Amino acid sequence: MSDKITQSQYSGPLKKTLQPIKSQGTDPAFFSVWDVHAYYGESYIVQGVSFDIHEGEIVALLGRNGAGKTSTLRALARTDDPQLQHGEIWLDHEPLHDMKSFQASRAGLALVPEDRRIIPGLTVQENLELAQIEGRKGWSIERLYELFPRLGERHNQIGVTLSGGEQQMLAVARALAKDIKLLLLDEPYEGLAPVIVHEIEKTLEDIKKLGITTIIVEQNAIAALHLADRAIIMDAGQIVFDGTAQEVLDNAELRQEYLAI
Amino acid sequence: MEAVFLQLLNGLDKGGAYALIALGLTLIFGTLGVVNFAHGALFMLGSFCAVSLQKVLSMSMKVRDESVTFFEAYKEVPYLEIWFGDAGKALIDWTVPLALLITIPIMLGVGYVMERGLIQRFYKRTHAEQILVTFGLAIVLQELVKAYFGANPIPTPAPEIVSGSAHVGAWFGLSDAIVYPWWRLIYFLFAFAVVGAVFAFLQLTTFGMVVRAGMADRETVGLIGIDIDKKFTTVFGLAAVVTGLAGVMYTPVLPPDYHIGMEFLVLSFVVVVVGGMGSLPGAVAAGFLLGILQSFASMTEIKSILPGIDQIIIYLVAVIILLVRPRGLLGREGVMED
Amino acid sequence: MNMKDNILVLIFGAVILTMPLWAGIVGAGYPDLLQKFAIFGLFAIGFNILFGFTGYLSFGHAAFLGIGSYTAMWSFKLLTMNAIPAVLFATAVSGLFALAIGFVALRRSGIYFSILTLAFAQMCYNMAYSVLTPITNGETGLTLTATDPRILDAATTEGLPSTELFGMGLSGYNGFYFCAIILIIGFYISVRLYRSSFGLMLLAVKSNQNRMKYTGLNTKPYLLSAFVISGMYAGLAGALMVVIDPLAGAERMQWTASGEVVLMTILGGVGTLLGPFIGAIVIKYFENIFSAFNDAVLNQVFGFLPDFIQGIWVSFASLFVGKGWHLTLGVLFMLIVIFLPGGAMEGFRRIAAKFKKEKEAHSAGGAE
Amino acid sequence: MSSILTVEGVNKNFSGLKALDDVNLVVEEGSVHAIIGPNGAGKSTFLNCLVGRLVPDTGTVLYYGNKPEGETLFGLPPHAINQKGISRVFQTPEVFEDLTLFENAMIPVMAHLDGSYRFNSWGGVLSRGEIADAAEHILSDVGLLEKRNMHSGSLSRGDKRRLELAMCLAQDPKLLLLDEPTAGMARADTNNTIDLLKKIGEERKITKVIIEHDMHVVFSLATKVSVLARGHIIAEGAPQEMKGDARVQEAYLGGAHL
Amino acid sequence: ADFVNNPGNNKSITLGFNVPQTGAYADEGADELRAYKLAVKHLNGEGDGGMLNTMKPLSLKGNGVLGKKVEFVTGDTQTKSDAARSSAKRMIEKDGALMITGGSSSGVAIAVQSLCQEAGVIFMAGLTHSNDTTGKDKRRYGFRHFFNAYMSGVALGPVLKEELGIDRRAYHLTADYTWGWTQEESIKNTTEGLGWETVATVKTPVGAGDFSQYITPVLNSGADVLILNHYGKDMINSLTQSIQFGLKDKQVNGKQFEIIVPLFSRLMAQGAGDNIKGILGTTGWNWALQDAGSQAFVKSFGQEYGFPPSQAAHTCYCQTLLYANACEVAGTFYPPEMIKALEGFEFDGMGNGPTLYRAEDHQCFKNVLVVRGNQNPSSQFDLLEIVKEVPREVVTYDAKIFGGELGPYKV
Ligand SMILES: Nc1ncnc2c1ncn2[C@@H]1O[C@H](COP(=O)(O)OP(=O)(O)OP(=O)(O)O)[C@@H](O)[C@H]1O
Ligand SMILES: Nc1ncnc2c1ncn2[C@@H]1O[C@H](COP(=O)(O)OP(=O)(O)OP(=O)(O)O)[C@@H](O)[C@H]1O
Ligand SMILES: CC(C)C[C@H](N)C(=O)O
Ligand SMILES: [Mg+2]
Ligand SMILES: [Mg+2]
Repeated sequence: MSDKITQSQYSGPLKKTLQPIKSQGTDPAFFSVWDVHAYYGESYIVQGVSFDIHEGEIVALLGRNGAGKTSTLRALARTDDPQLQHGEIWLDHEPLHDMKSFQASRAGLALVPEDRRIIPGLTVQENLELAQIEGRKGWSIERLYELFPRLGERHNQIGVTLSGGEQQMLAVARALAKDIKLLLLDEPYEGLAPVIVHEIEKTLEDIKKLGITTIIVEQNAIAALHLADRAIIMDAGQIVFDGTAQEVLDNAELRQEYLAI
Repeated sequence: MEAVFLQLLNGLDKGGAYALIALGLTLIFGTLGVVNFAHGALFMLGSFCAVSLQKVLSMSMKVRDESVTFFEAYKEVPYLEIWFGDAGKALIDWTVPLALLITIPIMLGVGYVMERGLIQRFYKRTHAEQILVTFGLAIVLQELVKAYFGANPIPTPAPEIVSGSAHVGAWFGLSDAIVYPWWRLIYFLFAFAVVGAVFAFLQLTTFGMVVRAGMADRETVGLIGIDIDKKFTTVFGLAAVVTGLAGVMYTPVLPPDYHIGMEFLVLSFVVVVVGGMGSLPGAVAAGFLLGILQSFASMTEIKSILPGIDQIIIYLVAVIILLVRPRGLLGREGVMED
Repeated sequence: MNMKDNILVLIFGAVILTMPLWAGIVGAGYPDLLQKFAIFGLFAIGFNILFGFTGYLSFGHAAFLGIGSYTAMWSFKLLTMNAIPAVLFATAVSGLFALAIGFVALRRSGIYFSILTLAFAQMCYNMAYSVLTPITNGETGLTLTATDPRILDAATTEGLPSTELFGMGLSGYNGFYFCAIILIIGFYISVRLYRSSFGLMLLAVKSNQNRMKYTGLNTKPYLLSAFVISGMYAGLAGALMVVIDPLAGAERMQWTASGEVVLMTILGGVGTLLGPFIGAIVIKYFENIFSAFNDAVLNQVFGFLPDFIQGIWVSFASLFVGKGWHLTLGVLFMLIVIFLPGGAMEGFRRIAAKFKKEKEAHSAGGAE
Repeated sequence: MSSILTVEGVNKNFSGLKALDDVNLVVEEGSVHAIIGPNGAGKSTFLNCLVGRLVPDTGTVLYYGNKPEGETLFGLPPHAINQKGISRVFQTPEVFEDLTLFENAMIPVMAHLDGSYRFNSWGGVLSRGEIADAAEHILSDVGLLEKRNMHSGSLSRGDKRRLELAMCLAQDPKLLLLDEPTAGMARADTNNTIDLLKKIGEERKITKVIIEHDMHVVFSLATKVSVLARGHIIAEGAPQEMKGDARVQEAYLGGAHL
Repeated sequence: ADFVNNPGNNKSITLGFNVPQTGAYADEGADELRAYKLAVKHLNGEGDGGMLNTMKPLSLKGNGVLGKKVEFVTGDTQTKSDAARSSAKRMIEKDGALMITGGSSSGVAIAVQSLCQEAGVIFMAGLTHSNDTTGKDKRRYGFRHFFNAYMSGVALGPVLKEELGIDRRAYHLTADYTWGWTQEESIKNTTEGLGWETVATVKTPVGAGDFSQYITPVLNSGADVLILNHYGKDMINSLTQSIQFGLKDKQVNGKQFEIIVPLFSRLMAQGAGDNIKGILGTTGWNWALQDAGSQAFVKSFGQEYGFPPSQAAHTCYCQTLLYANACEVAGTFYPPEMIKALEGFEFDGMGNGPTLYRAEDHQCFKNVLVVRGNQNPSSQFDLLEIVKEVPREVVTYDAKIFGGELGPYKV
């Protein structure tokens, strides 16, 4: 595998324009990202990211602080910031680059954001109900409470007063409450006790079994690599490595250079 | 005793007006978080829906006014009167209630255009910028209305049948001296009905929760698949309608002029904040509370003990409430506390 | 305070003091308007110390303007027609009021603070209008009379008294220079303040109060100091208003007056040193110049057009001038805030940046 | 070694939920005291009680900062607590996002030198050289010196956290409270932070209470570990002991590989 | 002699028309402005000449003033003293206005009048009805053609006695400023002189909008007459609301409840609609007056604008002509001379019969009209029915009763 996918490897439509445009090209992969450039106002952060993901794959997106991982995920989820200035994003034949975040969500993309973003003022239960108001429903709330019994216990508590770990569970549960095709996890283990990390790992294994395609950003690279099939490493807004998880685990030099482990 | 009863009645209707105006404002300000200085202008536009309808209904033929001899003058005879006689007259008489019907679509349109065209770009901007742009808009609307309708108040009376006053005292077995204008009673009931309808809409549907969530964290609500922009537009439209209706109904109480909205503006902000940001029941409760207190403060007996109290009571109460209850009467935690 | 700031203040001073020479070009070269520029500029600069630096949006600063005016007026009536004591008393008294009001209002932040200040100001206004009539003379406003006691110099003046500075009358251009010098001092102080560690603390308050508290800093006295200072600027401005025109009316305390200074500040650029002053000038200029246009003037302006087109243009344009000047102001507010968030100063910055870019492009092109 | 904080019988309820249940604890001066435990165990709550941000329902906390007999911090405003020598790093970084890194660093230095309020409105910020020096020094300590003119709002989160730590250190506190200081940090930065904290520990003898889920950090730094679960202290001792403790294994570490 | 804005050898002079263009009196202001423009036209010898054909003695020649063409500038008082003064200053300082006229509120008029005195510029007051304007706040440089509250009281007294009797209990609602205060005082003196009792006098803030909280107490007060010392928008609102509260239909003390609005105008009557019917009050002038001056004015105004002038228009028109005439008489624009020419000036043919500009207080004395809201208007403008034209001798009073000092001729 080369460090960067080349144009010929890219299965999506080949069209390089300044604005994301609807493509008429060949059939893209299940999730296909082509030459994405994104800005926070003037600052150019995501500098041409491209990759393909097959259905059911779990990909770890790794890199140092400030490498642009979060920004990339946010650009894929079509949040207002950073602004996507160029590139195409295809999920299961649907052009996400033409969408707003709510449309991307309805198209089956779910982002669990890095600071969890539990909605203030709403209870645990309401936070989950909210996710099922529009778009297709995923898991039922009862089923989510089975998966995360702690949330069930606290279903009437105001979401933001949960402890950090509980909030993380709520954020994951909220994503699963919708019918999703692609799950983007931004540092899901952050701030969680080892027991819980273990639990969430198990949940992610379950999710994997369900065949939900996942991209996971994680500082705990080892844990992420154990879970993932593939790894993509970013540095300074660009992809510097794209290969199997095992390759990273085996390549000490690579780890040292980009991950310092 | 009678005086107290009367002032109470008076406070109720004033409170109804405050509550209705504050209800619209709290949807925009307390829910969407936009400091909308054009809110008064929405009220004013509502009033002028009635004025315009009156203008349209009483469109007239110019007839040479023979009684004026110094110069050529014309008097106006409404076409409706010429064509339909008394039925036409009755139609003109019922201008204000009829205006309610046209106000709903008009204000919905106004709200839609305003939100889509302007406000939407300002959700993320600072309060100060929201103030500047909505204040600018308010001035523009006012001046346009003034250029067309003039600066003087335009009388838009209630239908003849409800123009008198009701013998409220007699109903309650109190003095016969207690009378109260029918229209004000109707206003109070109307306010109640509108408030109830809005509550039902927001409480019995998930709409309210979505909007609250969107207010608290727009981005995340978008990320879970909700088209929050559309919701906000709806809320804005709803607020515009509520405020416009308040304006229409107020025209018989106070002949509207282009400036009428500004006079309510500051007061409605005070009411909303005293009620608690983002709390609809709070806005309504505060509206009634301040209305009644103001009414009582104007009693001669009270003024003789505390001169000038009628002038400052609302602000005084606002200060005290905000100091004792940091979030106003019924405000929720975390709404606009930055 | 570095070299650049000193130069800024010097240029500012020079521009202000030479205003009577060049403002005439745009029709603003008469004392009344120039005085207004200076007074409202001072008001806005002071307001910015609170709003721009700390982010606390007061909607009641006009109260201090009014208090300053009334105090100065009473100084004229009771003591002397000399402007110095009037100005000093007004600043001090409005500072005291600001201390009291600020102490209470600063217990809340955000919109709650705004409403509290608004409520206090409205109370002041309503009382000045009604129960305090003996002190304020209600709607008519407080004026000088020949029978005022003026214990220090009643004997020396005859006829109707007028304000003076050690014998120099303060109407017309003299009044302007008096205000201008105070404005320049006020501007200088605000620059020093901005660059001081106190100023940095105010910016920190605006940025993150929580972090500040956990850094061992008590935010309240910082805020209160800023509030009092800006209240004193307002009081000073109020005093200058009666120095150049000895009448103190209650209207200048109304919420619309408080709103006006907010608008000035935003229009010019919140938190910038010069912006608020520029905002004040723009608004006062529009108010005075545009409201004076009338159909006759418009007909002159459009006189070169064929008659019927002229008629259309005149009636369209008359929407925006004369009695319609408010419309122009409203449109201006909207345009600025939509296209130039950050106000006039942001506009200047963008223009400057563009020039710079062009210049760079040129020099780069030259190198090739 | 004398104790800097003594906690006795602290209880805290949140509308029926027992967040802290009769907690007793002593923090030795100069130690690095780690508090670990599952999520929702009450660690952050406990930290809040230590510094008076939350007032416990019952129990006392004594702080021996300046006075040998100790004093309670309950009811004091945050700035007063800080002025007594207690600094705190938040779970989500709190910095002055609108200001430059350099300004961010100067503010705590001034708070340290000038106390909680000083009306220093005439001299320019830079007129006192010692402030700028101290600020620069501390920025270089955490390796952020080259970013000194950036606005801290555009830092990545890891950098924000380092900046916040720098700001706390700039105050030369007696007691430093860290709520998950390395959460979300890349491994390299975590290691840097560990080194930094170690270095500071050696140089300045600052007592630290640290909440952390990253066992690597805990075992690298802590001199003592208390394990909190469901509001109870279930175990306490040297780090190595805790690693092996069955209760800790079950309640906290689970099957996680360390 | 040199003086402020001396036109010297200029071909034209500039007058400053300072009227409310925004705010509650904006419509009044608009009518004033129409009258001013008409006056300028007539002074310059354009149009049909209006009252120049009827005024006597007349020194004007229809070629401008002293041979100079009359031009004008306008300003907006916003009905605020501050704004009015600054607008007047602008006209004096920037536009070189030789005379300022206008104002629609006594507060504003008094404020501008004192400014003009200081500046040494003539102020010809427009609508202002407070006793103070030519009473305690009178100025050498200020003149008022309009009548005042005192005269309203005197004129109204006999009519009230005749129509309502001598056993009445009156309740006052009063606009809380100089005009309201003096009108309340004047009317109170009159009615108490008739033997009426004053139940209460309540001050209401200007621009209150909803007056219901002040009206409800009237219902139970035992009063059988409500006197509304309000004007403009306030009067429209308070009157409308009083009627909504059933006051007009009430019987108290065995008598029909009555509402009185001491100062009326046709513009206001238009705003109040049917509510005005049967209500008594006074007015300075009405377009239905049959004298030659009034007719000439109504004719040219009506031709120009399509509707008759209001009392506001009338007084402003007259003031402009009177100023110009006085300059012509004095042969100079020099204010002290012009003032002397106007002081004690007797004229006729400008409506309201023979009129005197009294030297002691610069107040005009002329007939005052007692009017009633017309029950059966014959035309859309025929809103006020003239009950009585009270002769000027009756309303003339001693200049000393209100105190005040005119001040010097030269400033
Ligand atoms: N709102 C913003 N405005 C400007 N720059 C930003 C903004 N948010 C992030 N950045 C910058 O973008 C770059 C990438 O940030 P991002 O958060 O995507 O990194 P990351 O890889 O997720 O890092 P971490 O591991 O620390 O979360 C950083 O240099 C950061 O300073
Ligand atoms: N204000 C509050 N109201 C209600 N419950 C609360 C409140 N604050 C905390 N809690 C509850 O108290 C318990 C302890 O919370 P705390 O934040 O102390 O946990 P923690 O040990 O810091 O967890 P983490 O490691 O996940 O941060 C949690 O169950 C939490 O939901
Ligand atoms: C317009 C005037 C005739 C009445 C007005 N309210 C005044 O102050 O005098
Ligand atoms: Mg990240
Ligand atoms: Mg915690």
